[in-house]
Order: sequence, then C-alpha cells, then structure tokens
Amino acid sequence: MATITQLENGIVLITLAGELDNHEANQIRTEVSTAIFTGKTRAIIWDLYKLGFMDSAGIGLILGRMRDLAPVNGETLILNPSPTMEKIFQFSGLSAVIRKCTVEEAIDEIGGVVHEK
Amino acid sequence: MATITQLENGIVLITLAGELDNHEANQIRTEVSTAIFTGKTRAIIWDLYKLGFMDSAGIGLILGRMRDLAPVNGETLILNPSPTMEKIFQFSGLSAVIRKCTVEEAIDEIGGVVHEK
Amino acid sequence: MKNELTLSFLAIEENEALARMAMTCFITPLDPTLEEISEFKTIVSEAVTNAIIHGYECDGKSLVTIHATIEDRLIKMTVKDEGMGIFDVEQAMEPMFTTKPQMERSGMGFTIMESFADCIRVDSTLGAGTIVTFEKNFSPVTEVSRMR
Amino acid sequence: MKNELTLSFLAIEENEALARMAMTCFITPLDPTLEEISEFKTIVSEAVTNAIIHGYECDGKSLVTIHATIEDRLIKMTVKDEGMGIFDVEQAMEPMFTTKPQMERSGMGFTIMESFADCIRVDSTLGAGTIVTFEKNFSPVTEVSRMR
Ligand SMILES: Nc1ncnc2c1ncn2[C@@H]1O[C@H](COP(=O)(O)OP(=O)(O)O)[C@@H](O)[C@H]1O
Ligand SMILES: Nc1ncnc2c1ncn2[C@@H]1O[C@H](COP(=O)(O)OP(=O)(O)O)[C@@H](O)[C@H]1O
Repeated sequence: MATITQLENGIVLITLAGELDNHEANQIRTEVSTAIFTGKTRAIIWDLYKLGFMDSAGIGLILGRMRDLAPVNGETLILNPSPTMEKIFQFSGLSAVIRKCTVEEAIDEIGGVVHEK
Repeated sequence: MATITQLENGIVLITLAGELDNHEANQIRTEVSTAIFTGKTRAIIWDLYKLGFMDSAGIGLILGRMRDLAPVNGETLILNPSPTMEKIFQFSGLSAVIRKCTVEEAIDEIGGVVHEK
Repeated sequence: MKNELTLSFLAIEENEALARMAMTCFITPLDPTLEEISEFKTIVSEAVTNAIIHGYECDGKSLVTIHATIEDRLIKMTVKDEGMGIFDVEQAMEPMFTTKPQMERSGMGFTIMESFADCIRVDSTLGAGTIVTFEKNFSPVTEVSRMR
Repeated sequence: MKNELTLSFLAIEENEALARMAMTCFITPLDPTLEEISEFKTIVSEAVTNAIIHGYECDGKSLVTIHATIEDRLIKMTVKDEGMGIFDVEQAMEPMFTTKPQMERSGMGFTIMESFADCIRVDSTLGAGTIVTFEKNFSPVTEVSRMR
C-alpha cells in the first residue's frame, strides 16, 4: 500500500506499507506515477518505516520514478529501510540516496537544494 | 502459550495465547497439569482473550483438566472465546461453562460457590 | 478467481501450523470474513492433525498432501495420507469417538469439520490411507465486515 | 530438526506472497533471527517471481514447484518451472540484466539471491524450464537476539 502526500515545493512523500513485491509494485505503479505527473514534482521522499518486506521489485519501482524525475533533475531520498532492504539498495547502487533522518529533515535537505537552483 | 496464576481459594487462572492446536496442547499439558496438582485446586478459569486459534485439541486439554478436578467436584469456567471457538465448545457440550464476564466476576462466581460448600 | 495448490510435508506436529498458515494465505485473495478464515483454518487443522497423528502416528518420515483449488469463491480441498486407514468411517465420524483417548484426543475432529465445511467426504482403506475431501463456499464480498 | 516440504501453485502473481509465507512458516521452528527470516523471504520471493513472470509469463495455468528440506540448521531449496528457460544463464545472472525492462524489472533478482543464499545453482534449458537450487545455513540458536 502506498500513501501519497503532495508537500510544498513540489515534494511528494510516498509512505509504503505491507509487502512490496512484484504483484504489489504492479498494483501501485500507476497511482504513484500519476501522483508524480500531477503537479510539478521535483523530489520524491520514500518513507519505508511501515514497509514489512521488499524485494527487487521495489528497486524497479523506485528506479522507474527516478527516471520519471530525470528530465527535471529531480531528487530522490529513501528513509527508514530495514537492514535487509538497506543491503538490497546497496547492491543496486542506491546507497547514496538513503538517509538516516526524519521526514522533516529530508524535506529541509531537499528544500535547500530546490532553493539553491 | 499458557500463563498460569494461582489465585486465592484454590482458583487457578490459565491465560492462553497464540494458537492452541495438537502440537501446542502437547507442549503445555504437563505444565498445566502440574500447576493444578500443586496446591489444592478447586476451580480453573480459562481466559482465551489472547488466544488466536483453537481446534479440537483445546477441547481435549480442557476436558482433561475437568477430569483432573472431578474428584474434588472442581469447577471450570471459560472466558472470552472467539465466535468460532464458541461454536466448537457448543458442539462439544461445553456451552454451560462459558461466561461473558471479566476474570473478577468469574472469581466472584466461583468464590461464592466455594463458600456455600 | 482461479488458483490451485499442492502442499506436502512430513508427518511431524510442527507442520500443523505450517499447513494452516499456507492455506490461510491461499484463501486470502478471496477477502474472506474473519469468521470464514477461522472456520477454514480449523478444518485444515483437524484434517492435517488426523493425518499426522492417526494416519502416520507422527512417524516423521511419511508425507501428508493437501491439494486445493479455488474456482470463483468455491474452495475444494483434499487432505491425503497413505497411512493406516480408518477401521470404520461411520463410527469414526461420531462425536466423541476417538481411538486415542490416552493422548487426550476429544473425538470432536470430524464433527467440527462437518460443521464448518459445506460438505465433507471420507475415503479410507485400512492399511492404505485416508483421503478427506471438503468443499466450502465463501460468501460474496460486500463493502462491510471485511478484514481490510 | 528434520523436515521436508513440496509446494506447487499456479503461475499467478498473488502466489508470490503465498510462497513467501509458507516458506517463512517452514523455517520458523529453526528460531531464525529477524534478518535471517527476511533474507530468506527475499530469496524465495525473487526465485518464485522469476518462475511466474519470466518462466511462464503469468499464464495462470502452469505450475511452479518449491521443494525444500531442513537437516539440522541447513535449508536446501529448489524452485522449479517448466517454462521457457533462460537463453544465457551467465548473462542472466549479471547485475542489472533483465529481459523485461518494460515491466520495470531491475535485473537485480539473481544478484540478491546470490548475496543472501550461501550457494545458488541455476539449471535451465531453453523451452523446457529452469531449476534454481539454494542452500542456506541458519546460525546456531543463542540466548539473545532471537524472535521470541
Ligand atoms: N487420517 C486418519 N487416519 C487414520 N485414522 C483416522 C484418521 N482420521 C481420523 N481417524 C480415526 O477417526 C477417529 C476420530 O477422529 P476425530 O473425530 O478427528 O477425533 P480425534 O482426532 O480427536 O480422535 C480417530 O480417533 C481415529 O481413530
Ligand atoms: N525462471 C526463469 N525463466 C526464464 N527466464 C528467467 C527465469 N529467471 C530469470 N530469468 C531471466 O533472467 C533475467 C534476470 O533475472 P533477475 O536477475 O531475477 O532480474 P529480473 O527478474 O529483474 O529481470 C530475467 O530478466 C529473465 O530474462
């Protein structure tokens, strides 16, 4: 399940819950994509604190949205992965977008970047 | 899992948790029996509010303990069965010992009976 | 909805929980009520326990096999063992009848299965094993009283 | 501890969760750490998903079969399909390689399986199907850091 919140400054917060496998990714992909293309999304924060399980389908979903944001040089941050998810992100070269911080701190970080431009 | 508490007046409170099937019944039987034979048990209250599942092995366990108490004319009360468990007790002729009440009220009921003797 | 599953496992008591859990997941896409789930779990538990403890006497090396199909909202399930078989099926199905009172079996297994399933059939051959067949229809999904 | 299980089910995406759940229950008696459980679940999920979406292209009628054994604290598992097979196994196992980029597959499945299993073997024949074999040793039970 994905709870999608449009924040100020073109930031979209996506809170994932339950188990993100291939089936679930296919269920939520359209909803997530639509939310991103509605409004001028410049950054996505994925909050995984409620996510119980994720496999490589999660990587596909997140990489896919990073691609959506590429034309606007959009930013992606991932919060609160479990230890196993963190390994999966690492194998996939996504360590750099993981943050050990709160949603507020993540917004701050992106806000700063957005303002700089 | 069974949490066993010796209350006053020879009343034993057994709070069951998890899933009570044949395997689990065999795991906890000795512990429950020992508790009953330690001290002068005159009544057992089975509280099922934490029990997620029970099949006919639960009937075997409870009937077995009723048999243990038969020599002392001991009493048995069952609290908080789920709707499905209630049906199982009904099929097994145990409806009469089910109570819709709190542990305190059940103790009161048994206490009264004990005093009358 | 159409699905099909076969699950087989060794005759050890730990697998009672495994079978219940697997079969619960199997019916989850039907979005059953809590009561439908717990009645179905009970059926599975009784049949699988019987296969393990009566059919095989927990020998830890023979296989119990569940086969199940979903067609729309109808579940058909068989629980099979190739164990000792039942001497007299009619008698076995009577409430309170058990051949293992020393294990504190209540003899209520078949009565519960009969009550919670829409229909049940027992085919058994002494020395060759037992197949118990169930059908259970799940109520149509309505907006209220669902798990999620 | 000794146990054995065979589970087969139709090639539909709903069964990814079923397979994970059944296999999680299967290893529960080993009292694994939370991390061991979640790594094992991930292996199951990747292998079963591949069989369903690559092997059978979600045809909804062919069967995926898992076979698993526990000996002491060693799990051996095979995930088998009789689907299309893999053209070049070595290439398929490279990180980021996928034949389904349009489905947003990341090509990380085999990399993850290799990392989380102690060993993995892939046997595949074009047009005949694929068997992936895993071994994973669970750490000895200590007093601390266990689930319960
Ligand atoms: N799969 C089986 N194989 C052999 N005997 C069985 C099997 N299932 C049931 N029985 C016989 O039928 C009797 C009644 O079964 P049941 O009603 O489930 O009660 P219980 O399991 O408590 O004995 C059992 O005691 C056993 O003798
Ligand atoms: N069971 C299978 N049957 C057929 N092809 C497979 C199977 N498993 C994997 N493959 C092939 O190997 C490729 C890489 O698999 P994997 O690393 O799991 O990544 P992904 O599933 O994201 O594509 C797949 O894209 C597919 O072409």
